[in-house]
Amino acid sequence: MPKVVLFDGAFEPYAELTVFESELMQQHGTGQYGATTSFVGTMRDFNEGDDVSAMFLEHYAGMTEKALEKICDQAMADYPILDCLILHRVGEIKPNDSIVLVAAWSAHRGAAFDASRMLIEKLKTDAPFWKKETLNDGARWVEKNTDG
Amino acid sequence: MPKVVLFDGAFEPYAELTVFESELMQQHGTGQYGATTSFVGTMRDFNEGDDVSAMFLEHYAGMTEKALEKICDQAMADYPILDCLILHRVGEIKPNDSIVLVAAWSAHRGAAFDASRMLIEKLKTDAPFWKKETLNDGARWVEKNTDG
Amino acid sequence: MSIKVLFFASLRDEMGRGEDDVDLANAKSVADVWKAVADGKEMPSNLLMAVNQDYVNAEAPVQDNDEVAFFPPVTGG
Amino acid sequence: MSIKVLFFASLRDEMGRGEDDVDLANAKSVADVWKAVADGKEMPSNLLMAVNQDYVNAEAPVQDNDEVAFFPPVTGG
Repeated sequence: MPKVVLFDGAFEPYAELTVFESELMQQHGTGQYGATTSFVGTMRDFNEGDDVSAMFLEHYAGMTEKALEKICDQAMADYPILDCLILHRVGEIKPNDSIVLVAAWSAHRGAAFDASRMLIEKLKTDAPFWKKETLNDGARWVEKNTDG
Repeated sequence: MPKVVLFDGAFEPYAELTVFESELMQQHGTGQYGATTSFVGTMRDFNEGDDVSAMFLEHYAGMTEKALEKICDQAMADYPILDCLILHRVGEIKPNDSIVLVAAWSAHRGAAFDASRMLIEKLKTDAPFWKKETLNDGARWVEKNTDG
Repeated sequence: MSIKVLFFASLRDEMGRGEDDVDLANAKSVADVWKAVADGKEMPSNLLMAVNQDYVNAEAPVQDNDEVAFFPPVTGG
Repeated sequence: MSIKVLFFASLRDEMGRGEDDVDLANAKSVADVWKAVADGKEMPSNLLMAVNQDYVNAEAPVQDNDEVAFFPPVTGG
């Protein structure tokens, strides 16, 4: 079953993946998937030519979770995947912190790649999150995401 | 710097990713990548309609490592990525064991996705590994990989 | 008709508030709600809107007790 | 001319051996090496070949002390 979690503090994407996989195994038994693709977005310390020392990730509590669940449901409907996972950070974050993890499990690699790509692209256009960057001389809202 | 490792025994892909990322950070400093994409291939317990209870992964010691290093070099040349990683199991393996991990780190997600897709596709056509499956009634060499 | 209005991110900064509970007699659509709360500001062409936490467009109808949210393009991930 | 020949996977099973050290006087190419060791078997159309651990085609030249490997399509990953 798809899982969506918002973290108001640091999370370890690969530890979380490991935990989710053991849940998957309890649910479906061993040997049910052959391909897992994951994407992790990490905070850089530069953007559009400026140093960024910190970031605040605002979200719309309630709608954000709902939007992420819809994205998972769509991935499950559109691709032959066994399951998928979306984790996202909110609140105050620092360079090198993980911002987002998306992952998909499937029998074959094509579906796993396509589904996790779709999860992150759809998250970037649909999920109500907004980044505010702290620069040396103030703060600015990020106006739009870079293209995938 | 790209890393290639063959494991003659079980390996934990996400633990290895975490270790490689701390090496990356020591090498490049924090905040240098924004996107990590990884693919993990896991042994299923079914293939082409048959139950598969175990598998042997043969390789060409020396050439296999060389082929994987070439694939990494090509990924570094063809995509704007910071680094990449290929781990592969050899020898006797069991369902649910990890067979392969490929991963790529980049400033942006497009390059990370494209590079890790390329790494696994190229590995599937170029790297000298051969799978022999143990079935209920004997063993068989896998004749070709499924399409990506 | 009682409507809860929410603004997020840069739009909240511009509007000077994140939340507004308004009582609108004649609002039929999300666009009417915007007019009532936006202090004469034109609707930005890239504005996103949601009613009860589902995306809608400006023509979407509103009802008593709806939660109507306005926000700029999202930048998560 | 001394050549180390390697067979892998199903081809090793077919050839009945994984390794062969051969002394070939007149072998010029990988195809000549195949002829000398394959007991009359035609080269399979999907056969892969390597000289000193680099992929080559059947026309590639061979030299004294080369390692020449023959194997079926690879199935890793």
